[in-house]
Amino acid sequence: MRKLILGRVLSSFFSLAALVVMVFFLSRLTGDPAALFLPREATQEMLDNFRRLHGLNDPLIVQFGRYVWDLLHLDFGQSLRQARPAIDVVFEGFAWTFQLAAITIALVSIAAIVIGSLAAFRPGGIFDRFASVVSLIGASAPDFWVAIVAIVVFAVNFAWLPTSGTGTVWHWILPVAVLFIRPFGLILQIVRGSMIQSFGSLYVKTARAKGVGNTSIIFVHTLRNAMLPVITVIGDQAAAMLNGAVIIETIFGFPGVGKLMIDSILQRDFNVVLAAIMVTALAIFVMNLLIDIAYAILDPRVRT
Amino acid sequence: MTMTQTLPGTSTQAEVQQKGRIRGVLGMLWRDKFALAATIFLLVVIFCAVCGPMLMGDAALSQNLRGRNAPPFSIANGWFYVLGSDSLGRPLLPRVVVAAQNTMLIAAGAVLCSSIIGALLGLVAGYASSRVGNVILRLADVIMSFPSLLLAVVVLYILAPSVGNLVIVLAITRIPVYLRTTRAEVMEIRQRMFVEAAEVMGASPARIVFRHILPMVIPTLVTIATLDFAFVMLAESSLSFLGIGIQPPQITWGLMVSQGRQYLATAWWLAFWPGLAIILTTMSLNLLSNWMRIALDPTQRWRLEIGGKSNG
Amino acid sequence: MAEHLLEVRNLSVQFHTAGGTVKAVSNISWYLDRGETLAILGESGSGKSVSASAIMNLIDMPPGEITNGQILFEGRDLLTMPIGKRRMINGKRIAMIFQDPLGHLNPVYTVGWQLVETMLVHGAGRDEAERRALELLKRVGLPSPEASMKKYPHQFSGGQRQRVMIAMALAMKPDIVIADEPTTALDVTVQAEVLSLLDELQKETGMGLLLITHDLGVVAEVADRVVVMNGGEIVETGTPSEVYHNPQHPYTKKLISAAPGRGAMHEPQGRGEALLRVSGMEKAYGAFKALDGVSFDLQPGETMAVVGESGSGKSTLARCLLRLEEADSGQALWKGRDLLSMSRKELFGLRRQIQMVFQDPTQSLNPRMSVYELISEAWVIHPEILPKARWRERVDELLAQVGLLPEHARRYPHQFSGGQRQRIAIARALALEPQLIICDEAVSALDVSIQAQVIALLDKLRRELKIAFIFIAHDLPVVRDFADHVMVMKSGKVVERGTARQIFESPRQDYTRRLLAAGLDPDPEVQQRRRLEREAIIA
Amino acid sequence: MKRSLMLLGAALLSAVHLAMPASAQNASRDVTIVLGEGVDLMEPCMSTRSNIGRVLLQNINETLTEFDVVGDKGLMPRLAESWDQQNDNTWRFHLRKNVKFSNGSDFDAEDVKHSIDRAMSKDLSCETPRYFGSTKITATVVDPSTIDITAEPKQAILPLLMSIVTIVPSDTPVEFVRDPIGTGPYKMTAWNVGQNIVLERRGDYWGDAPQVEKATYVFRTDPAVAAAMVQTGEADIAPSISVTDATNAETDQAYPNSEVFYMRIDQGKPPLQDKRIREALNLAIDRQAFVGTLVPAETTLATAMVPPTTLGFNKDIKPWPFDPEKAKALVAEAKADGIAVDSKITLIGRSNLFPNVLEVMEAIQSMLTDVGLNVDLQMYEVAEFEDIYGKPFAEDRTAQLVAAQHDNARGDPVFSMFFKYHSNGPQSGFSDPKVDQMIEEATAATGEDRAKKWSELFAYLNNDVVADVLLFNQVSFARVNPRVAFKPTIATNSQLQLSQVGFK
Repeated sequence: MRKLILGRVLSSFFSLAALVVMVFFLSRLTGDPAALFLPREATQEMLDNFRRLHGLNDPLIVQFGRYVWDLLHLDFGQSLRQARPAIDVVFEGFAWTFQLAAITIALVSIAAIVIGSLAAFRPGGIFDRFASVVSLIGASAPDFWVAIVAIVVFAVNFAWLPTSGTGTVWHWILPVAVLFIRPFGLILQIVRGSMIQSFGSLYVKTARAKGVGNTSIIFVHTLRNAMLPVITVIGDQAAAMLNGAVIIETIFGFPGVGKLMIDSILQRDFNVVLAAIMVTALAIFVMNLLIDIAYAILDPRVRT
Repeated sequence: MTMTQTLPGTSTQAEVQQKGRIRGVLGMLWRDKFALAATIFLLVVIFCAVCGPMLMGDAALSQNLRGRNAPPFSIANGWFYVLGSDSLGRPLLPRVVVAAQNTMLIAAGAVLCSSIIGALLGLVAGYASSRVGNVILRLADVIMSFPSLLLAVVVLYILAPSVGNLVIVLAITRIPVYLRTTRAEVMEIRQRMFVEAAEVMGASPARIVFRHILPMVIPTLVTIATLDFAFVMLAESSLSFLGIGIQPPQITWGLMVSQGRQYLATAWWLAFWPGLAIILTTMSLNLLSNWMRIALDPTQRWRLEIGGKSNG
Repeated sequence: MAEHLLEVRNLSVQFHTAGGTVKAVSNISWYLDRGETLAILGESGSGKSVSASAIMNLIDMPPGEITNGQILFEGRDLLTMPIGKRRMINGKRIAMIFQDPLGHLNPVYTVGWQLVETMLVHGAGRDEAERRALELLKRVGLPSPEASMKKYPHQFSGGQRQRVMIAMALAMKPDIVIADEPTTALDVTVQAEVLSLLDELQKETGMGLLLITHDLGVVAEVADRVVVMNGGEIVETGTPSEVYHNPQHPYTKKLISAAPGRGAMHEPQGRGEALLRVSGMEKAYGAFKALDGVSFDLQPGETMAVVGESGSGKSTLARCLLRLEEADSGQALWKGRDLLSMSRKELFGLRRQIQMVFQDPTQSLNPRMSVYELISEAWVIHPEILPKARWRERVDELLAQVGLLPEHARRYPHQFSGGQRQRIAIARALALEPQLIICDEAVSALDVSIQAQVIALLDKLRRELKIAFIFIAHDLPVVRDFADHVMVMKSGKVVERGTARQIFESPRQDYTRRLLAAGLDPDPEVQQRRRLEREAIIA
Repeated sequence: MKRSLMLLGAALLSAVHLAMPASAQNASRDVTIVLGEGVDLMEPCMSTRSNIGRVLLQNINETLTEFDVVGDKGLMPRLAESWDQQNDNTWRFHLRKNVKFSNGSDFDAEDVKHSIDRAMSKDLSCETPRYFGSTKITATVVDPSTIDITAEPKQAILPLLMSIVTIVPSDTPVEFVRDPIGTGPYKMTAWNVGQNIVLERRGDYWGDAPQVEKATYVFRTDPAVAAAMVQTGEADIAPSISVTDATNAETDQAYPNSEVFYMRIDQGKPPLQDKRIREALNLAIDRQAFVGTLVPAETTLATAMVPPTTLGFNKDIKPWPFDPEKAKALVAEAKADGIAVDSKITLIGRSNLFPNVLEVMEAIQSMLTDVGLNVDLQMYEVAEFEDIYGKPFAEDRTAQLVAAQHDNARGDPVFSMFFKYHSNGPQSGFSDPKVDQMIEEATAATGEDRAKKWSELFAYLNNDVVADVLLFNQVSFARVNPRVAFKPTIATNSQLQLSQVGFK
């Protein structure tokens, strides 16, 4: 296990380094932040001044060297737009995204696993068909549709929930519910497929012969065996969520890292982009590691 | 002891196959009504994609600011207006039909590119030495962490805005999914005995990979691809605003949905019909891929040959 | 009529499949009493397991359907009993031991957990269940039971897993234990141990034992009465001795005559130029030495059997010869050239000359390729063998050669029985016109009568085509009828090597003798004697 | 880094606490204002940016003078009580006394000097210098309540320019600040980035105490959500909702937002150097058809680059009529003269410029195509768009029509005309020495003469040069909770003075 972790840390370090280099140079091909930060009518003097202040006049390689040097001192640079350390900006956004992702993925996993397992118990049955259709619609419906309709129905018409924003637990319900839908459909499909396969396994026969009840067969005997592919997909979905949920963040006024990333890219706030990518990549890396560990916990055969 | 393995019923199956492949396939399709409906819908979509712009191209562009946002289910202005009209008074039915072409081109293009490249890399990563496999996997990690919007902006600046480049951007961002799935499956399948049997016969690595391993991986890839279709159709519109994708008066479903967004409260039909088209297409593809998964597998095919009872 | 502990009356079960309704068993009746061992003998597809599945409520309905009959347990009909009640009988009153313990044990839970669960399900307290689980593991003879409780199924050997299964079946001290092919996958020596364990346990608890098997030897070893099934029907019943010595039904006769190990032995001809000369081959996996200085010669057209228990290195030998794995050291001269050091390109030519037939034809045939594709793939890879125009014809020829029909070419592997599949695998090997075929346990997964047919086929090919065979097996009787020379292996070393007659009639090594003694003979009287001998060796 | 981690932890914890949703502060004197664009800086010298200005300008930080864009009061005193011109270059400002900053320090001339120096400093990237162009500004403290401000070269509208410079205390560092200190009626008490900004009323403000005690600003990019928030009572004022959501006459009010929507004609490429083609462009567009359909009914047709409330606005200029026949004739005429009228013209728009910009652009494209021009539409995101909009123009471009918005609520055309029309103007699509001269003269002029000169320029540009296709004076919609008394005006686009918000 220690070897696994060590190997992962090492290889992820290289991925991260490659990512930083790529993003650093590629993003600087995409235009001049000075023109975006300053008003259209800015004088040449103002533009020059801005570039001088932010070191944009130096050759790219010098800028890169400086960036790496600062990075080695854990300095991620200043945000152009917010005039404060980029890493602070990113951490604030990431904290929200992380919570949103964690809550959503936890709920999705539970719901998809329970419903997917029950659907798989009688493939082709009414419950199965219903679950499949609902999940497919969920997986292919445009999410802003769902978001706006949800606001109109639950916040405006019924006034059960706040429309948007942050502050109380009630504010979390709609964003989580909307974010829930897409991965739910996907994971449900995987759970179902994997469970159908596991139900055909011989150990299910043994359990029946032992007199074990259906509930226990589904959730104790079969589920754990069926979890391996499911965990992979949950991991992929969680990774996607850690990158931020732009539409949800935009509509619900949720200050997450997704919108931050988009805004920073559009405004060419390179330091924030880089810091955000590093933080999310790191989070994804940690999560992948956790998934490998979960593999080992779930399946003793992986351990040896 | 599996009972089905040696049941004498197998001989009749062979006869079914002798009746000719196409008839057999059609017969299997006929028995699974869901798959049949899905196929019909997809054929309609393909027809729209091929012939739509020819048949209704002009109608889809005829603006009429005074007849804007006309509600659906009224044929007072002709049956083109049965789904209502958009904010420029253009009839929605022809627009949905015409948009099928660009939508399908982009979605199919992106999904095909990403799945083919991803599957190839995954095959290499799974079958080649572990060092090569690791390098490819790390590459996938990098792509996965690279924000697609940044990629799009980079492409926009380095290359010119075009539909082809849009497809490239969409394809690149989806490669890791296929790559990782393929690799995982290959790692498992390469252990199987029939792969060794082929090796013993002297089959080249290429033959083993493409003839023996790939066919086993394809059903899983197809399932992912169908779900990706929906994703790509929606993602495409979010990149269009950068200027790299389809530009009006060209139209896609995704673009129609995102344009209709601000009218959700006042004229729901603007976003509804193209959204419905996306949902139905995705569902049809998914149903068809489930059916194909069974139909392509000789050991499962009997399920379809006895009727749609257990399409599990 | 006296009440039996368990009685199956006029049971009929059918399955709905692609080709219509198939009768799995029709109108079968048998009974089992306390303290008695009943064997149901039959080959795959005979329906021998169906009644057991019906008893345990393991038949999936649909596609299965019980159309007729009763299953009386202590006089009450299980088939009309509510599901909940039946579940309380399963595992508590009637328990089952399955054939393949690796598949039938849940891989992700510890052995202890699975044992305890059985008892918890039936209302035992956790502490008591754990204590009893430990006792059971001790009783079935698992080494260090405390540690075993915390281990997972994959950490045990096949024989140990079967012991775990037995412990699990015995957990609730059931009245009846059903054992479905409990020893098929095991080495001969282990098989003997497991069977005697079952025997002992039966004596201790007085349970009724229902043994489902295809092996006459197993019947001879343990059964009190035997029921012979074929095609879903009972063809004969009686004591093992009656049935063996005086079979009434033609099927029984055929089955008995097919039992291996009683034909004439081969007398190898004089030795000439060796086709393959192996010397000092070694292969280690970490600290474990799979091959430890193996050397032998093989003549053209010769059949050499390699026998040994699992872990003896016999399969590793085959894999190294085929370069599926690289040997650590040693030489293997193929017509004078060392095949262990051949380049990729040279190896390609070698592939034509040395072929392999694998143990499990289900897995070694690509399920998505038709028989035609499977066989003709050889010529796709080696186009110089045959022009494409002649493929069709040649496939038909090969199919005929292995006893299949030309129309089989269109079908897919899963549409064949196990024996037929192995024939396809052989036809595929023949397509390359090899000079040596390595058979790795090529017949051990097959039914007795099929085994005999396949061996006869191989023998015919050897005679007609002068192909040499390396025949790897764990089952000695099979080897006896077929091999010119026999090589006995243990822990990667060659224990003994000689002609078939030398090995079978005058074995020089203890280990060889022990292997021979562990084999089960279909004749109950012979087997009775052999058991006494075996016990003497052990003592 | 360590601090960042603590921040992360704190943010994680903050979400855990439970409470009922804060419903509208009905009886209270608190308001919630929902803005469409987040605030990334709270820097007084950046308050000319509308997202910052709406929160900060005149609420936290005040200026010496204030221009009344809505009424006709012209330039009004704010922190300066009066001003007079000393000579051509120098103006003297007499400052208000007994004014305190929210940090308790007194306001005096040193603060003004520091504010000007800071805003113009090369160590900061303030927006302020852009309004002064190449003019050099020197502030000289006469006494604590008097300051002389000198412009080099002379600047006719120096007092007006002083309505742009926000006043900060003299100890404000010369770097971007995130906690603005000002003399205004409010002080910032909380800023949760991305979530909200809270302003609270000061007890020691020099002027009349406004009614609103506490204002909370929240940010919603989606205008439909902003509208819904006011509807449900979660917010009181949403200054920019979409026209499609403005369905409730009781709460929703239109107001001119000082943006002019126009298309710049690129005279550098054929066929747009030909005046007939430029006229045809103007005649081809049915401006009136847009009004009440794609753009709100309150929209007026633009006849100049600046809104009608600007100095020198020429009321005699009439919008171009819709006359496709004449447009076609002009195109044909040009064609007959050998002009390459078939050359491709790229119509360039900016995504998200306003909610339905794409549809508007599509409609325009279709109208231009109808008169026989070869027009392609291409939308860009903001960075790429700005690249194309500003000079230098790409040499290999096709002829371009760039659809853009321009906002000038400062009351004087000088903030627009040079940039859009002077040969050296960074967004000018043509070069005309007469226009250059007219701009220079008007810039230097004062009083009535100034207004007249601007008027003449507008007429010349529209009638003789046909410099661009002017389209609309845009309007926005605000949704206001009925309990609040607030009337949005043309100023609302750049500032939102809480003192103008009352309760019913």
